[in-house]
Amino acid sequence: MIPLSHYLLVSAVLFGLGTVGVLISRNLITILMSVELMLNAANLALISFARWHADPGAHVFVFIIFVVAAAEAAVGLSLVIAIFRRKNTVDVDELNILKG
Amino acid sequence: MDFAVFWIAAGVAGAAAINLIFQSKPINSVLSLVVVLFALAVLYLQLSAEFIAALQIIIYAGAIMVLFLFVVMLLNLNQDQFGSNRKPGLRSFGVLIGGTLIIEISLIARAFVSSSPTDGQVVAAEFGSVAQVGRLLFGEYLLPFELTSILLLIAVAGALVLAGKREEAQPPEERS
Amino acid sequence: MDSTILTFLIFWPLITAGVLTLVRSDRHDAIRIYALVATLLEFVASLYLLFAFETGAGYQFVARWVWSDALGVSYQVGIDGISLFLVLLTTFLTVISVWASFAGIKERVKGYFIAFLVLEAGMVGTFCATDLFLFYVFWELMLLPMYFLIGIWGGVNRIYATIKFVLYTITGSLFMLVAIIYTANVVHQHTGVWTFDLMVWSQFDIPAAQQLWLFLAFALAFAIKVPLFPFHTWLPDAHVQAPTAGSIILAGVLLKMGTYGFLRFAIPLFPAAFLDALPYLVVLSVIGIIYGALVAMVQKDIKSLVAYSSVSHLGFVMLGMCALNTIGFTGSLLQQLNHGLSTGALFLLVGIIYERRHTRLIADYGGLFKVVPVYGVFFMITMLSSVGLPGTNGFVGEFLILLGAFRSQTIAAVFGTAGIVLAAGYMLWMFQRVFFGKVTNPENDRVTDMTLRERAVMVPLIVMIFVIGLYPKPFLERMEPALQRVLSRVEQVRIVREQALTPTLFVGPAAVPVTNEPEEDIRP
Amino acid sequence: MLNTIWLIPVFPLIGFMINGLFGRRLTRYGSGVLGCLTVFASFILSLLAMLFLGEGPHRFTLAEWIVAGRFTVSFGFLLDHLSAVMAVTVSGVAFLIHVYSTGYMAQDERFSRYFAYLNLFVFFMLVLVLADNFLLLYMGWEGVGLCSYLLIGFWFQKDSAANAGKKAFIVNRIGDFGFALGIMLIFWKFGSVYFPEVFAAAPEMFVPGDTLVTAICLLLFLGATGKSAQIPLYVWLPDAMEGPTPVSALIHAATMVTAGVYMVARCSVLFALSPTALLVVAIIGAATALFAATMATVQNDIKRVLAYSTISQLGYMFLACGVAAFSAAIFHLMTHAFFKALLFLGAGSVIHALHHEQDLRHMGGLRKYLPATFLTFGVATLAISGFPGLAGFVSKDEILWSSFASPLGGVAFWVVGVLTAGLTAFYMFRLFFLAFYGKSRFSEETATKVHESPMSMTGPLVILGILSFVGGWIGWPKVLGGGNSFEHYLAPVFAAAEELLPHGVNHAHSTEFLLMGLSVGIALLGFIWAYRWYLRGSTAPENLKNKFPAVYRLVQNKYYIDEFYHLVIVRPIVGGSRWLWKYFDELVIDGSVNGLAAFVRQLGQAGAQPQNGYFRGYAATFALGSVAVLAWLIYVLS
Repeated sequence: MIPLSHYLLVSAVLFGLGTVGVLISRNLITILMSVELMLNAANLALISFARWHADPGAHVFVFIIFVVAAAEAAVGLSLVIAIFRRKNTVDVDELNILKG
Repeated sequence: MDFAVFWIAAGVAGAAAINLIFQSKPINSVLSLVVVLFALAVLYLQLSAEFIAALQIIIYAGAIMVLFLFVVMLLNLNQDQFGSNRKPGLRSFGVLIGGTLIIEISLIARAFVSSSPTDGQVVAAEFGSVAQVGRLLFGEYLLPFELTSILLLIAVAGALVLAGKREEAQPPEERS
Repeated sequence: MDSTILTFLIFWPLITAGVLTLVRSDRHDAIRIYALVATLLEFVASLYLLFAFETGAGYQFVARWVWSDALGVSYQVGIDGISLFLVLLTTFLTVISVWASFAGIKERVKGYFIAFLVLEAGMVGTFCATDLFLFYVFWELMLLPMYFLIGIWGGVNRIYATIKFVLYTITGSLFMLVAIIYTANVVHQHTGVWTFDLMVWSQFDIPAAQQLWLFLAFALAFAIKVPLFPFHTWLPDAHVQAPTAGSIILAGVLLKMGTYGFLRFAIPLFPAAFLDALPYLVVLSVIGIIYGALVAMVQKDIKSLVAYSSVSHLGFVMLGMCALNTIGFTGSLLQQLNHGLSTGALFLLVGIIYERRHTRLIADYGGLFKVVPVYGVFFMITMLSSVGLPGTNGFVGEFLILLGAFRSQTIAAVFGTAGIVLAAGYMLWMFQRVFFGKVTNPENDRVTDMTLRERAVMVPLIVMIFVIGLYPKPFLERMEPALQRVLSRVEQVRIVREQALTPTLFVGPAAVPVTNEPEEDIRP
Repeated sequence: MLNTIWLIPVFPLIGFMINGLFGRRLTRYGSGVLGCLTVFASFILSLLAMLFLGEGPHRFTLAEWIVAGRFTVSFGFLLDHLSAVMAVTVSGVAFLIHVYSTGYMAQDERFSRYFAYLNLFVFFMLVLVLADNFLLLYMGWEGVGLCSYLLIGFWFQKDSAANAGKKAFIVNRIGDFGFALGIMLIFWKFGSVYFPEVFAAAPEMFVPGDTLVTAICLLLFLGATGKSAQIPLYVWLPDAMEGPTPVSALIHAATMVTAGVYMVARCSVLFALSPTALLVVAIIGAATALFAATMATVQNDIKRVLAYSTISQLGYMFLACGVAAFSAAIFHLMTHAFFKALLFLGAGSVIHALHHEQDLRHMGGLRKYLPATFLTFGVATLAISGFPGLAGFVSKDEILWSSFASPLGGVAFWVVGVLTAGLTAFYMFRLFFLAFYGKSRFSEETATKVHESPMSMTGPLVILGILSFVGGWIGWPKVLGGGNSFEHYLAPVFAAAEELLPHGVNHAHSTEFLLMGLSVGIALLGFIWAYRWYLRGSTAPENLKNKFPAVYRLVQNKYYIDEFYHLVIVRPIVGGSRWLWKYFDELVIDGSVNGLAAFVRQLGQAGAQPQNGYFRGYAATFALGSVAVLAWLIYVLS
């Protein structure tokens, strides 16, 4: 039996890598994918805890996260397309109209 | 055996994730992410979450990633067409932050584990099966489950509005 | 009638401003005439106050509607001898300013007059409100149109000036707001009712320990508005940049808000703290008198000279308040009117010449008396009123202030009297440089004399200057009872507090027998 | 009848209003006649009032003025022997000068404005002398100052005139500063500002020598030094000669400048209570008399000589007040009004004839060109020099005698007075000889144009000449067989003051004769001196000038007092104010306000720095935040 901590470690690594991806990537699509990576890391943690506590409720949550991830990918990618249409780029460094 | 599977899967996932974030071509990143998803599906199976593992392959790797792939193709972003990096410091800073985060989360995870009394539990064979999760979904969690459909509906509408063709000519708000 | 007249006076300008928004904005003449008629009607209506006013009775024309029972906020207006003439001054000067801006304002005419009407509503409301909350609402309401008047129709450097003006004022008024809420809370703790009613508050003795800070918060708001040295630096900027009519109202009415605030709120609500702060206020007023006069002397711009002279004059007003006797108080209140009239008239005159020459620098003028004799005479009379020549209004006010102050603040009065000498210095010097000598700049030869409209605007001001100068009695006698009430409130505190002996200078065996004013006794 | 006294000042006011408002529509003739007639009406009314006055003072209150608290003051008029004398003198001399002005100012384009100002002046002056309270007096006092300002600066296009007007007003204001404080002190002490009340209460309220009464008197006297051009505030009067000459005659010689003397005489009761104040008055008066006389000896401008002479004569009057010879002061005030007005008008006639030439060095030999002026001027010169029998002799002699004989006087005062008398004779005859005798020092061209002035100007000269001759006889001293009826006439006014003062020992008639003879002798000496130096064409003055150049320069430049004031008072005030404005106002106050604003702005800018719109920046901040939160969590958990 593999200890819980191993799974959690993998989850942490994946989450951290996702974060790094969000931070260092300049491509909007890669950033979105890094976010997916972070969601997956969270999913892994949920599944491991579910197994640990023998509670399948967490599976439902993961299921819902899938739905959210799908929605997020759909909306996020539409945004990417919209932005690309306007600016002809998906470089986040070109997008600074949030400036306060 | 278990350990070997675990380490292989974990190693593949980690390597693919690293490849994901450091690839300059989005298409490669997408493919790396698919690899990560498959590796994670193996881990899910190991954790006796069959239903989720199946969903992971079918929906995530099958549907969502195709969406990504489609957009990447659509926008033809294969070449690295970006200008010079405006925030050169952010690259190492991001790695640093990510590293710290990994260490911190691991520490917390360890704290959890060390406070847990037992090392794993025996679960029923039914655990994580389609039937069991399905019962939960249509029983105890019916309302959230139905709500997800609304969420998806909204997402579809949003995606259509955002990415759909504009009939009326919008003034192109060019900000050099 | 009596209970609605004030409400009418407050809301009439707002209603007319609302109607004005419907007029097409390019019909300039119609808009001007409309605004003039509206303010004239307001002025005529306000004259009713003068005739129906009962000398000696407390608040009159009182109206009250509860706004919110839970908060204790109500719409409550009323005037007494203190606010009567300030309301009249407001309506009077508004007519003058509106008429005076007929020629000067050529752009965004509609907005200008709307701002003016709203301003008038705010000013009248501020003087009439007897509920602290309502007062604060009007106090801030007044700020907005003034902000626009300077910021849109002002001079070159108007943005700086208007932001400075607003920030100064807001800083003060926020302190005041905190103090108002705190005081309401104190009153609530002791009486169990939430109320902002001034009548209730003035009956209530706020604990001495809290008075000082509350007083200081109120005093800061009012001192900035007065402006008392050293809070005066917004004034020259605002005046220089403001359009003519804005300057008239700013000097004529807005500065009076500060002194009015002291008389109406800060002193009667916190008499003990006022007594504590008295020496400092005296020193600041005297510095203001001398400092304002000195700095005025070396100004290069006529408007900023007049602005600094306002600092000096308002110093007198404050000194009169600090005299703490009937003579000083009445002088102080009368001087508020006087300053409104004569400084308003001065700004008007500066505006008239500015419209012709587009400069306000003293150095650009010279020898005008020959070119525009009528203008020169008007200017001279106004100037003489400003330096306090006997026979003009300025003298009555300043003399009463100094006479009052001489009794209780002898040294301050001596310095104040020296301020009168300096006043003659800066005004005459300026007058000489502008009007005397030869015409050195050929542009000045082409200046035309005052038009019929401009003369008609000035004449009422000149008439009032002499009326108050020669027969101030009807003004003074209406003011006095209200001021007595404020005074007696301070005196109560003082008598309780002051067991020890006071001045020796005036106390002799043959001191004048006590007349019917106990608060002015020469105490043993 | 006496209740109409308020009309005395009102007539000129009406004249002022009509001339001021509608002057341009009146003809010159109309303006002039209106101006003269209104003043003449006042003169007649004053004469009538004097006749009907009888024994006691009469008060009439027209209306209330200011009522505030315990302070009340009204437009009240007081007619007693003193104000009657003053009103008659003022309106009489003013009338003559108005008539004279119609000729003198005939060519001026602002003729009606001139008469408006002159009428306004007469109004304020009559208010001043007829007021029954300090505040109304103060109103007249400031009012005449205003008119003086307006009339000195009448030719405002000349910078010197505009400057002189301003200087006069401001220096007067400095005096008024003291006066105003004096009034305030009086009010708080007596509870009233009405003359009768104050003067009735004063003797009971104070013991003689009380500090407070001394303070009151000195403050009032400060006002008097301003208005009457005494040390240290005399500097404005010589400059005031920039105004039209009739103005100099009326305002700066005959009437306004004597207001200070009138005021001190009016407050005789208060001054009598304070020997210190009287001593100060006497010293200032004597010092001014001598000081100004020395400056008069070297001036070359005909009007400036007369101006310093006026200051000097005013000094005499204050000397008289200081030794409590109030009636002598008023007497001299009256005779001085006659002969000094005459001197100025004569000088005006000369200036008019020479087309605005005022320099004595460019005159000479005018005797034959201007006979009427010459004759009347001669009478006035004799009168001011104290030629026995003329008005000036009588009044000056009375002052000199009082300064010797009064218990408050002394030999020193007498010596200074006599010395001044000698100097007066000297400089007046110097002027007289330089202007009217000797060779003409003006160009041939001018000589052909020189002409005697019109009747409107010579008429007043003649009348004033007669008055300068006989005006003194109403006060003919007892010792010379007269009745000194003037002193008797004024006696009731000064009775209260007399009672408070120590009574002097009776001096022998022989002493009085001796002193009179001495003073006449010294005046004669002055005359001879001037005669030898300036008529006989001696080189002595030149020699003296060359011998003591420093002294000459010092006196010629009026002892550099103007420069001294400028350096010590005006410059520091203006410079200091500029410093205050630039450094304190703009740098310290505005600097701190703007500095605060700048600080807040910078704080905001610093805070806005990360909000640069770059998505990754926000993300990094967010990530950093989660790292921090987790770190804190770990710290808490462990």
